[in-house]
Amino acid sequence: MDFEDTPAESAFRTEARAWLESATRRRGTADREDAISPPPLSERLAAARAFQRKKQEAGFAAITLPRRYGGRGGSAIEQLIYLQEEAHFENFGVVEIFGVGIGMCIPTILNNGSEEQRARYLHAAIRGDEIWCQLFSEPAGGSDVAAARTSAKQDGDSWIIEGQKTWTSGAHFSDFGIITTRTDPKAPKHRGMTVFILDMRADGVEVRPIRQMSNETDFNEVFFNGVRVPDSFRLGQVNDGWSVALSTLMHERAGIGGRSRDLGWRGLLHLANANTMNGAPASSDWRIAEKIVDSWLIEFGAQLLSARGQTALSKGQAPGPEQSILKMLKAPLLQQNAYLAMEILGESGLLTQAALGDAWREVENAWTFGAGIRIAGGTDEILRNIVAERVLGLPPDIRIDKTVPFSEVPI
Amino acid sequence: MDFEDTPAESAFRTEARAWLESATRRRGTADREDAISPPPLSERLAAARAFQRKKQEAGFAAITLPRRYGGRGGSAIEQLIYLQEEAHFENFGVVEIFGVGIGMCIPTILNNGSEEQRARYLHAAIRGDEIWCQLFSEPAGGSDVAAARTSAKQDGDSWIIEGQKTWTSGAHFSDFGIITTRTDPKAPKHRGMTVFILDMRADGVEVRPIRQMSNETDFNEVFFNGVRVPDSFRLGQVNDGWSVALSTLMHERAGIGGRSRDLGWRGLLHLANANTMNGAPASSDWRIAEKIVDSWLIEFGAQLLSARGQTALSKGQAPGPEQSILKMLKAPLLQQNAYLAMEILGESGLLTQAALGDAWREVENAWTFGAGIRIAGGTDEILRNIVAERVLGLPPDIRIDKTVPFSEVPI
Amino acid sequence: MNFDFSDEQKAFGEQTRRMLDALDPIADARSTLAGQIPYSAKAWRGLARLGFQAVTIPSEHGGLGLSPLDLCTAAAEVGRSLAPVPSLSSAYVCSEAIRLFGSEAQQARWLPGIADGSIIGTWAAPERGVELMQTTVRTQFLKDSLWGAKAPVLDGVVADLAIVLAATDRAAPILTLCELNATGVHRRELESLDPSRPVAELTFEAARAEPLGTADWRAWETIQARAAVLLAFEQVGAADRALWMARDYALTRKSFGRPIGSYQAVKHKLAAVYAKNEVARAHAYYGAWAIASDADTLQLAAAGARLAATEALSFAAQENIQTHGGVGFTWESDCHLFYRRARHAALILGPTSVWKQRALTGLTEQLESTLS
Amino acid sequence: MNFDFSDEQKAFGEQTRRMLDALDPIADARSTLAGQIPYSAKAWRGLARLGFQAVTIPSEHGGLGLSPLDLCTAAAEVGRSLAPVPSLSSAYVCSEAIRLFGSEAQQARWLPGIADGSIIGTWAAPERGVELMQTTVRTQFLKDSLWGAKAPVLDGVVADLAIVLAATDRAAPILTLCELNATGVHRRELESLDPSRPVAELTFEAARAEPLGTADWRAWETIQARAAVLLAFEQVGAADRALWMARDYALTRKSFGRPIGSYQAVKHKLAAVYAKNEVARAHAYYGAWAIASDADTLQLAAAGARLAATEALSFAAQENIQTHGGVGFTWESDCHLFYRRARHAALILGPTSVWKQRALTGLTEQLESTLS
Repeated sequence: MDFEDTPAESAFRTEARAWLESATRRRGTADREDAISPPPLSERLAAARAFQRKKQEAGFAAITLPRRYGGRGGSAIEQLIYLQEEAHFENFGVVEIFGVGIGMCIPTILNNGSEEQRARYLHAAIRGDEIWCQLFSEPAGGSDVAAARTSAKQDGDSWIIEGQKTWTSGAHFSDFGIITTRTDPKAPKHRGMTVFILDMRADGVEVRPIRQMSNETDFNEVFFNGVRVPDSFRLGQVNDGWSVALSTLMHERAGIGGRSRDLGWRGLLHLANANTMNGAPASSDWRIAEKIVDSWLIEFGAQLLSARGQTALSKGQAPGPEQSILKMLKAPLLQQNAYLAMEILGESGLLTQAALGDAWREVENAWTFGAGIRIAGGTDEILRNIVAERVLGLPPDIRIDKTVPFSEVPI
Repeated sequence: MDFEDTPAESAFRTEARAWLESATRRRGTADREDAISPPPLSERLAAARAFQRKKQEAGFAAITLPRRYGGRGGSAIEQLIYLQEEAHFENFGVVEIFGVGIGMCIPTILNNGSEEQRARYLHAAIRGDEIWCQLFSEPAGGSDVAAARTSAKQDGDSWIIEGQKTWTSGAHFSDFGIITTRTDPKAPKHRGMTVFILDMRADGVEVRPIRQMSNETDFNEVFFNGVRVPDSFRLGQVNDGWSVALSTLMHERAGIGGRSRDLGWRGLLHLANANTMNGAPASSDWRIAEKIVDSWLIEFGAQLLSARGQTALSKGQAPGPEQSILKMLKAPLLQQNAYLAMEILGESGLLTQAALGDAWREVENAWTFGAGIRIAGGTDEILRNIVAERVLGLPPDIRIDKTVPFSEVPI
Repeated sequence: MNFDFSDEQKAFGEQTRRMLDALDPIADARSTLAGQIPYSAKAWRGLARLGFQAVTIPSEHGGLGLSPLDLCTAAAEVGRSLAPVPSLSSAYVCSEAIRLFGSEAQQARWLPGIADGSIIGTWAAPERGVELMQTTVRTQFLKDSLWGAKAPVLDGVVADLAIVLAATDRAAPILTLCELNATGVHRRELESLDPSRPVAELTFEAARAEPLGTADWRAWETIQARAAVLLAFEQVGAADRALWMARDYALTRKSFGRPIGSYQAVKHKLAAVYAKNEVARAHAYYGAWAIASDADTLQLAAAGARLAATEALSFAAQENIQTHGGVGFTWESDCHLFYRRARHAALILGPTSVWKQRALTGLTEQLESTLS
Repeated sequence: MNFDFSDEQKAFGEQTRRMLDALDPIADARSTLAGQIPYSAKAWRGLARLGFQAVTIPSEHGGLGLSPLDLCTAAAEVGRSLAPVPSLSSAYVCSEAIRLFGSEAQQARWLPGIADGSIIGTWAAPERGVELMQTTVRTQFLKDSLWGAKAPVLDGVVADLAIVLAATDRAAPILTLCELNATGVHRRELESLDPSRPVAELTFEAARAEPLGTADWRAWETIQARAAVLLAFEQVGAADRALWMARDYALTRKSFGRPIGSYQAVKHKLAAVYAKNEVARAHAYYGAWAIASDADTLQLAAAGARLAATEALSFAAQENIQTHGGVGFTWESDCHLFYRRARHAALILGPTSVWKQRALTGLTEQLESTLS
């Protein structure tokens, strides 16, 4: 048992780090992940595309994907090691901008697309020439991806798409999207869906930002009014879209969860050291300290669980079922940490970063993002169901919507 | 808003207290509810019967029941006031021995029985001449009272009962019981049950004690092997037993819950004052103190909720829906309190009353009884369902067992 | 036993609810978020017409001469409506402070204006960067003048006067009364997590002030405890609304072909919210009783009310978002207004830890009195 | 990255499981409840045959010369089986104390017998009625003799020797080694919440003893931390078993015509148990790594392992009863055996509060080292 790299892993890590040192610069402690006044979107996109192209040329842009499509043909553990190293460097937002495309859309095309589709899209996406988004969620659908109501009707050699998607990250700067549609409303819900590649510049596609409770706009609604899509853009068979969508979703949950700079026990203990409770440092008052210890138990426990997953990858195995609880553990923690940070500050805890300074942004983010992360990518409740069913083998919920025609399922 | 009696209530309280002073003696602080070496059952029963008869003669034995059956024809608030007063006095275990009969069985006969049945049983039960038990729970039934499998088959003018009941308090000293039986297995479960009065001395009735995790035996299993019951013992119509059973159950939940001498914040704070943590009184250490405050918030909150229910009774109204959460609040608290008490004692907390003295019995009881009370009379889970459905009006769980013949419901 | 409000008290709550419902105060709360208005003048006037601000003020000063007990049901409605009004600052704290501890002259000068809603009062106790304790007050009251800075001060931008906690040359701090439009008072708005309850920093540079009667730190604790009970009613009102919002949404929103409210995960979550709300309501009632009967246990009762109500609203608001799913995370949904109010209310009268200390002290006294 | 046990280590766990499964140790646990046996000699012998007691003992003293890391997978199986054996007292505490701190002579005298299971050791640190602290030890070690009383002492009735924490005429207490069959040692069984882990009071009246090397209070804390990790594996093993008991029951038991495991209330409860178990397992692994690599963070890692494992077993055991319903409350059900073990394990190496202090100290050090 050790936390060290194998010799091969160590060599790869050295290579990745050396490349990063040459291609970009280390993040300083002064750098903040979320700058208060970021440069305009066009500048950020240009910088990200430039860095992504360099990554691709160096073979780090899509480590597990085949070489012939622009990847490296490497292993999952190499992918993880590269990401660990990149986290220490300025990466020009490539994860936010290309993460969905390379992490979810491209594997979907690789697994379900024709050879022509692979040749057309994979390399361009991995190089950063084209940006992708995922168009699955719908307003009435929530956690139920198979409830897609956006319709696609065949019209000669193409399909006409009508409907609406929501919670789409990056729709406003994406070139293409992968979309789930209803092609047979008379079939049961899982058997009447089809997936298409969608040109986001096509006529009839309208992107509107969603304003979040934090007053930020990280997501979009996307409306489709008579959008024409050639049949050659179809991914997989007609009405077999559920299996295509499933292959995309398999890649999703890994991508959602706490970010490395989220408010954690260190931030809380630091804050507790700097403030008093009953006249002594709050970190020596068990009303505060015990909650920090309890928070550490889960945060560090989750980190150790990730290490177990990483160990499996390192051995070329699939991560165990314990990985499925990571988000379930981390999501509610963030919200509780935010409450505790505010409590440590006392009355002043109800002020915002405008009054308390940039460092408080971490707390405010935890407060709003913490509420959202309990919902995004599978709610707390859905995740518990998944653990109960897939890990413990308990029966699925009683479903009344699986066998009837989709058009008869109550909305 | 006040916590005082109305003049009429005050007069009743004075009357009750005066009678109690004359009929029995005040409990001393040295008296323990659960003596380590109680006298033999026969002596306890005799003492309880004697006191119950005196109560009946004084009009306090069944305050809300009609006078003509031995009750007082009084109000629910008078019943509550009497019980509050009696709690300060030696009552010879009448609640444990007669509580089920007078609280549940007798109202069921009053509401569903024939005039002959009422005349035969009510007065005798209220006077303490005959003791009753309730025979509803079955091994395979759990919280589902309508799942009774014990069968009753008509045979001329009588019925033959076969099957088993469980978790029956007092079956070993009861004269009669009220039993739910299956009389039509081909009907859906709620429509094939019949309720009978059962003579516990009849041939074929066998009572076996259930040993609990605490090694005590407060409950019984009761087996029925060809027990013959005259049709005149039937309560209500054939196959209409569900509505009869419901009227019994309505009286049950009020009776289960924390007892006044359960381990609460006072016991915990007392213990924390008497033991140290990190060299200072544990009550000044927030690792302990905060949990005591949190425990008080729920315990006292539940007490205040009861006061709201009492207020409704005092106004002649039905208690509000908030009363349904009392058990849900108090049951898990007891278990947590026990853990905390052990934690306060440190390593010695793993010893029993044999080593730590009689006072520790309260903690051990909370530890075992606390686990049981979360199950008895509606599990935590069932109670949350009840609150969600009856108070919040949320939909019932999907049921697959309500419409099919009972014989086809999976066991 | 009559652990309930009287029919008159309940009717006052009903009246308040009807008045507020008609005004759509949520729209005003959104206007405060957009920085368009500092508070809802129309809701405040509506409350004044019902006598809300006048309830506890003696009739000789233009009030109704009733008890804080008579204000509780209306406070719950203010909380339920999320109306952005200076109820806590003016009616629960400042008005009560002057009534209980102010001199005759101070009462005569200020209470009539507070009673009719034309004067808004507040309090200024905490200071930035230091825990609020008897020994840490840095603002000075010297020769009739205040020097120092206070923040956060609730409704400090719009208030006409403030009860200011200040150190003197004597040992313990006292309460002073300061007109905020006087020279030497500078106000600066500070951004609050809940802009419908805006806060400010007040800087005093030789600002004229006078002692509030002989009110000292102990008086301040009494004022705080009494206000905590009324705020607890607001919190319980808001928590109820959040619960029923979630419940209504759970009945209509479908997932996997069924209303989400038919899943036990949602049912049991909302049952837990309900249980917390009822516990909080019971404690708030008891706090109201303790105020009305001048009970020795006021601090304990107030701590119970504040702790239970803070927990209830905090949980109800967060699980209301959770029940709403993605929709609950949007700006357009009202969910975040409750989420904001929950944290604001949790902190504005001092953090939970302070009230746990008061509860522990009260419980220790109660245990000792039983044993002795 | 290789945060996992080796194939050999896993195989040792599997072997241990097969051996224990064949012996039906639950039946022996029930015999201890009935007071028929003090521990399961047959399980203890079975473990000895596999080398369990010998793992960490150097080969020159009849052991296998391996690390505590090599004992973890087997410890989890001992916990899972609920085998009533002196694993904690003899193998995790006494054996390790002598190996790490005992003199050559002491090691040679005792380790071979401990290694083959013929000698059972334990420790005697806490005393009745006083919190265990460096400054509160009342038992005296004077002129080669012990005076005083210790309780609870795990397996104190059957142990052959004990590591006894005792005060001396110097400032700080030391660890001594005392043969328990010697004159001047009196044993009295005390009833334990978990009779499968029996405890005793040991009274020393001029009982001969000798210092354990130069082991002091700090050594004691090290021994405790290392044992806490191995006990954590036992706790996680037991918690796993309780979870799968509940899960199996939930699949077969029906209510309202459906398996209770199809209700979200039960599904989500068991998912929560699973999550706690996995967090505990991860912390236990890390504790094992910290022991094996002599990490500076041993105390923090051990605290994490102990706190997470205590919480996991406590929750798994109580919710196993709850899932079983009425049946789980009976003597015949095995549920209460886990419920008993949960509390015993939570306390026997010191209560949660003590380990939270160690965790806080460790976190503070870690934060300071990051900042400096």
